[in-house]
Amino acid sequence: MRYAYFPGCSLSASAQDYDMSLKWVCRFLGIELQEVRDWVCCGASSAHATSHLLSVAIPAISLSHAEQSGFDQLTAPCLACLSRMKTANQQMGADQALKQKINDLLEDEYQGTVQVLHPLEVILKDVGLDSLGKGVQKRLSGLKVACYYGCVLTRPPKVCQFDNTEYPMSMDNILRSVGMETLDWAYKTECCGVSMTLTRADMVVHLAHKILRAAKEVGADVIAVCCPLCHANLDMRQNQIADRYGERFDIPVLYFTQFLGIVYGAYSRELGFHRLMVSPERALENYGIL
Amino acid sequence: MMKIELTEDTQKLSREIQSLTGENVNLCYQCRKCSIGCPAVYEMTLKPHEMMRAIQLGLEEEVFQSGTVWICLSCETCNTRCPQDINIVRVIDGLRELVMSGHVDYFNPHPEIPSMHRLFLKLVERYGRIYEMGLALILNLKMVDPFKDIDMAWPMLSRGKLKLLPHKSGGVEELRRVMSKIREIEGES
Amino acid sequence: MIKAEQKPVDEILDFLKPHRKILLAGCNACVAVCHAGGEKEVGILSSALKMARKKAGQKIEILEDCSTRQCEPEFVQELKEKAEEVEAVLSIACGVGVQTVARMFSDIPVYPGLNTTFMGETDELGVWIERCQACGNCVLHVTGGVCPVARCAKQLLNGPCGGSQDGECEIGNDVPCAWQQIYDRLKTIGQLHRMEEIIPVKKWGRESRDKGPRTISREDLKL
Amino acid sequence: MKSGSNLEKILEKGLFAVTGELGPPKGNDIEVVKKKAEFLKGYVDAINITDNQTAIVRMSSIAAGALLVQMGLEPVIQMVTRDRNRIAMQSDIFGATALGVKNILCLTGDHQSFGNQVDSKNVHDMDSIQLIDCVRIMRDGGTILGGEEQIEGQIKMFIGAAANPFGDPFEFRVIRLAKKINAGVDFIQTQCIYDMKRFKEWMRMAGDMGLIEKVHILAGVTPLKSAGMARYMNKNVSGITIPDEFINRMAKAQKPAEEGIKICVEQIEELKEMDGIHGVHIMAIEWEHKMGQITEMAGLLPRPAVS
Amino acid sequence: MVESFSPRIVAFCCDKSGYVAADMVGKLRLSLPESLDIVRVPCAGRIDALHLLQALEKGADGVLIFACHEENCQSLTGNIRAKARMGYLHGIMERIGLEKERLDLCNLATNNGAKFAETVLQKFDELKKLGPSPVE
Amino acid sequence: MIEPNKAVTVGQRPGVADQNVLILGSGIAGITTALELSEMGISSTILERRDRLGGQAAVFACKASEKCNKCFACVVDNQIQEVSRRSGIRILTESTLGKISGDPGRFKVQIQSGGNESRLEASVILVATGVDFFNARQKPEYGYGLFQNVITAQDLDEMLHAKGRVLRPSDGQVPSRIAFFQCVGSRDETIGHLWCSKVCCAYALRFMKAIRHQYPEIETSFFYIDIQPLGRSFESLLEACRQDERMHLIRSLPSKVYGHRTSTDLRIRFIDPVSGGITEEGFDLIVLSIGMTPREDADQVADLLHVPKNEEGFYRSPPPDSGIFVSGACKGPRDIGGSIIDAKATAREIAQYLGGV
Repeated sequence: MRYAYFPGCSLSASAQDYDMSLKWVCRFLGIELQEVRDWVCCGASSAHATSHLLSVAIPAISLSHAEQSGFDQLTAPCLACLSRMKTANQQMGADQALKQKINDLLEDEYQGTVQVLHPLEVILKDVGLDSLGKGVQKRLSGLKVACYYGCVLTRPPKVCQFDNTEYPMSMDNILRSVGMETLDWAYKTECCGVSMTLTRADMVVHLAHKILRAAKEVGADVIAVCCPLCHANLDMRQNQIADRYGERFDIPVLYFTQFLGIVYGAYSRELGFHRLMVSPERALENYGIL
Repeated sequence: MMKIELTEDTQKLSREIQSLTGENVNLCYQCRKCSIGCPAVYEMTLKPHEMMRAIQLGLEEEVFQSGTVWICLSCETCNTRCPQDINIVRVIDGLRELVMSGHVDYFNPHPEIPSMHRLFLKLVERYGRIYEMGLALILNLKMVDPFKDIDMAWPMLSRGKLKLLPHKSGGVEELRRVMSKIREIEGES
Repeated sequence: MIKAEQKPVDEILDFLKPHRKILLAGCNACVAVCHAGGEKEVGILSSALKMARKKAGQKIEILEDCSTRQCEPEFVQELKEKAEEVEAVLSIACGVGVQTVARMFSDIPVYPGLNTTFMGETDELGVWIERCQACGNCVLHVTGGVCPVARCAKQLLNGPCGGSQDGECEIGNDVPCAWQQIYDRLKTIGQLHRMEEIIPVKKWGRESRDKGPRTISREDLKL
Repeated sequence: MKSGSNLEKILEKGLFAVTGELGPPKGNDIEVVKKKAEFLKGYVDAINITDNQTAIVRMSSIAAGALLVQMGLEPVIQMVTRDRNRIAMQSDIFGATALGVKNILCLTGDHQSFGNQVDSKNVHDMDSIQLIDCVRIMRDGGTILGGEEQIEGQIKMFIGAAANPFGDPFEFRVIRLAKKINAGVDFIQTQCIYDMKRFKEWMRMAGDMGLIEKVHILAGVTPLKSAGMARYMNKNVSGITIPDEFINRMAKAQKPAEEGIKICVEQIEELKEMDGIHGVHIMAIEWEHKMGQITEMAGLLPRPAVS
Repeated sequence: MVESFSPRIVAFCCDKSGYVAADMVGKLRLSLPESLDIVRVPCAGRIDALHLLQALEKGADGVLIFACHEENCQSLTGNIRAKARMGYLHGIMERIGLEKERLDLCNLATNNGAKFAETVLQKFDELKKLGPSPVE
Repeated sequence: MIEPNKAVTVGQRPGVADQNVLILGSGIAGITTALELSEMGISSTILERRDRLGGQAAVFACKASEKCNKCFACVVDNQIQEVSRRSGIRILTESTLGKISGDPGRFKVQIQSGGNESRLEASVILVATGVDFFNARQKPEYGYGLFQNVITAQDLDEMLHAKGRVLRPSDGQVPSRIAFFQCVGSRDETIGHLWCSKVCCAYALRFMKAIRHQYPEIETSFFYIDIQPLGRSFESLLEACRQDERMHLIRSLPSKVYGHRTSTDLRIRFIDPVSGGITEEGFDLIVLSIGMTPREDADQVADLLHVPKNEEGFYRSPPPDSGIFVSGACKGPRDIGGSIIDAKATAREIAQYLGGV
């Protein structure tokens, strides 16, 4: 299957490890990704705080580019991008006047035919849980993973239309189907506060701390994420958390695509492991990966 | 006890919000699920359900001076759980729009947040994409706290996580035109 | 009517100790009305006594009967046959009945199963209150039909003492002040002036308790 | 002169009388009586000796009264109808007058359930009104109750009784006063007054019935010691109501005892001005040593000497 | 022998609650002791103090009254009367040295089958510990 | 002619005795109507798709504490017993309605019982099909179906009915802290249930009283938006609950249950009624007071019998000359007591219709 690929600002900069591992996994699974022509930033989270019209118009630009290139499906691995694009689609679909207004602004009219999906959705839809286990090369059994989904993968359900809103299982199911052990825990969808990362780092540290602690409490060795922003907060702020709360976690935070990459036999370098702040070395030392 | 009279005047704000966002805050019956689920509520002077009530009562000053609208993380938790299906985040966005467009002018205890949004959009307009390093640096300079999160910068650079130079999108021209048209439309209204 | 209540069973057991066969005699008059000495109470007491004695390993045989009125020798006579079979009689009539039985069956012990308490009325089912002390010289016409002798804690005859407060007697416990009741009643019937009269000292000795048993003798009724 | 007592003389002369109160010991310790009497000496015209008050067994009021006579003081013996029948009471009146007692206060007495002999049987052969009548017959008729035979000697007694304007039913309280007057009472001591409004109302009713000309009324006062005591009395002592105003004053006062005396003195000042009030009976319960201060502050000193 | 002692229990059951609940015990497949005798009465208020006492006198190790919950008596206050009668008898039992536990009351409703069984079994165990009635 | 000395039941008119009323549903409304009709000498046939009578309330447990709390669960039992022994009431369990023909007053009805098909005639058809309970899985924040110790009030009722005990499903232990969440699936725009289900407040409070009585050591909390009074004894029930210091009535709906499958420490946050701040507490049993909804197959019955519905999807009464009547909670949420009252009124209406009054 062929997908328009919207990497967003993060994957093209700070989250190249996600970009690398995602592309590797998609290639492995036979999912074709083609970067959206001349895509622009989704505007999150400043556009919607400034002007509603702007918040729909900006993602519509990239969506129209995808449509023009003949795509009817687009995947956005960053939850902020995903959410803004799904929202734009949903709002234009529900409000013809708004759609008209937007189209008046765009160079190429957007018909609204591009379905926006997260890579998790893509994998479930295109590959399916039953087939995922086939290409497994390495077993990561015994490693306890807490899957952290972030706030807007499933919320609001009207817009996202994916997975259980409050207790999603898609990532757990995917990782389980490749032989991994994922944990039952309560903070799967608690917000990490990323929109405050530049202005109120204290809040982000506070929220990330709660999430990490919840993961530790259920005995997680590692955390799996599906968003570069969540990753940034959970992975990079562990030192700040230690400074502020005196609690050091050292829990490696990996993209779910990095786990898939490992089990499918990719080298850690190909998956961008060297870019992780908290080294997964100790957690993965028994698996002969690094 | 405070005495509240509902008049045309007190309903101004809720009507304004409704026309701006399509959301009717008068539907709120104070079940409090929004506030209890909110991850940022601990930082809010006015909790979300209190804000809904304040809007219903037209307490404009309380609503804006609380700064709650800027503390909101837009995580959609309240929206998802509101039994009255009020899009609270959208209401908050509407309130933010009123501030950003200069429609209302109250003391804001968190001025750095709207500043960040303005700066963010400025960078988006210039490059079409976000240039994280630049955004963080400029913002820190603006807030007179140049070394905030500096502890994170070196490890990020060393792992290739921060790009030192901006990277322009091919779509930036279209984006600029869209943004300037929107400014025109919204400036008119 | 006369009100009574059962003596504690252990007390009864104590004085029945020497006996192995007794007659338990109830009375179908006043004490049956106040559920202390009627047929049903005979059954219950009998059952309880038998169990207690069985438990103590000293069985007792109990004949049961219940007179129409134990204060009338004529009715007590009906118990005679059973009384002759037993070592003692346990009477659960009022004190009068016990004495009548004792007088009629002069050669066997007769024991009381009840404490005779007062003459009173039924306030509600299961609640009885004292109303008359048989002082022998009724003043109810002066006191609006409320007796200060039976109902005032100090048996005052000339109005309430200083302790009457909000209708309650100074002794508390929700006891109503009889004189407040008298006052209210006299006010209602327009005879408050009755309270201004000084009731002179009462002839207690001549009229009531201190002269041995009072006797009423009606020549017109005697045979 | 009915009795020739000091109290009678003062009242007959139209002077403002002051009486005090003395509770006899719970035993036979004469020193207690003497000590308490010393506190009162010079500040009062006569001293009430209580008769087994609140049904607690104490030295007989007649015996204690006799001790006071020996000290040159004037007792008013209290006699309650609770504990004795008419034989005993008349006999005791013979004895009391023989020992020099000239004043008697005829009372019903608190119920025995308040005291330390709760299982005793109360007598109430007579009630207080009947006792007043009885003493009057002994004094004025010269016979005992219902008797023809003359008493050997003369019973000189100034007869007193109590009145409680604060008991219920309120409307009957004045009628009861009238009954006591009709029975032959010479002076009346009232229950402690705190509720001045109700007391004035009672006095007005008594005035309307023409009673205040027929009897000497001594107003009863008791200094409060603390807000706690005030609240306790208000709640638990039947026939006493203390207005919130006094309780609040006591509660706020830096020195509650001083405030209590101040309130008491204010009341005496007010009572002195009232028509029909011929004196005060100050019941300083277990506070006899304050009598000097109270009477001094109320301008009741020095006590007049009458002959 | 105490070990083989199987207490005899007489249960007076109100037709409006206890009796139906006893019936439900079977449906729930719970078991009851064999030595249980059920006396069906139209209302707990119809059980005379004399009947209760005589059940004990005639050999019951324990007597249970199953009555409707308070305020749910079809005859208004039959259950309260039963409770008061039990209280009266407890007074007598205390005086004659008979354990109060041998006479007990349980309020229940038609659908309290589990509670019926539990109450009987609890009483059964309690009586077992208490031993045979001393008046047998 | 009515013979002298022959017992005549109220409302009986010549010919009425030959009439048959077909009652759809053997819940409290259906069986009460059947009993009332039988009192008036009118026979009826009860059609029940399950294998037992009594509908939803048949598995409810008694909620008495130190005294009866007027839950009426035992009344249902009594009515079931009564309806089974009363003559003139035919009961068809495990049966469903087939085709209907004929006219009002003379309906011809096909009945499927097991594999068999039969026909009967009915003068009147009474719809007393009751309600469904809201599917609590639709409020995923509360974790019903995910967390074993999150159950519905109906689950609790069945547990209490069958076992006589309140136990945590995860480990069968007696819980120490129970929370009741009100308005789960009622007054909820997001699922289109705008109505108040009315019964849940009294239902939950009775539960709490019963539990607190049976297990004095258990702490219970009741989370609500506002309290809906229902029934005559409600005020005294509420007052008694307020007096109980281990029964906390908290005006705040929890937002989410934090826990995992077998958690016995389900964390919830709520607004502390005293401080106004947000506090977090753990519970080991959470009971969801789920609302009442129109039955899943409500449309089928409505189409078959031309029964109108209100905007919420509950039935409205058809015109009186249609020969179709509606009773009980299928007309909108009501409790056992309310259904009984409604059923009695409906029985009168049916008798009037049949008597031609």
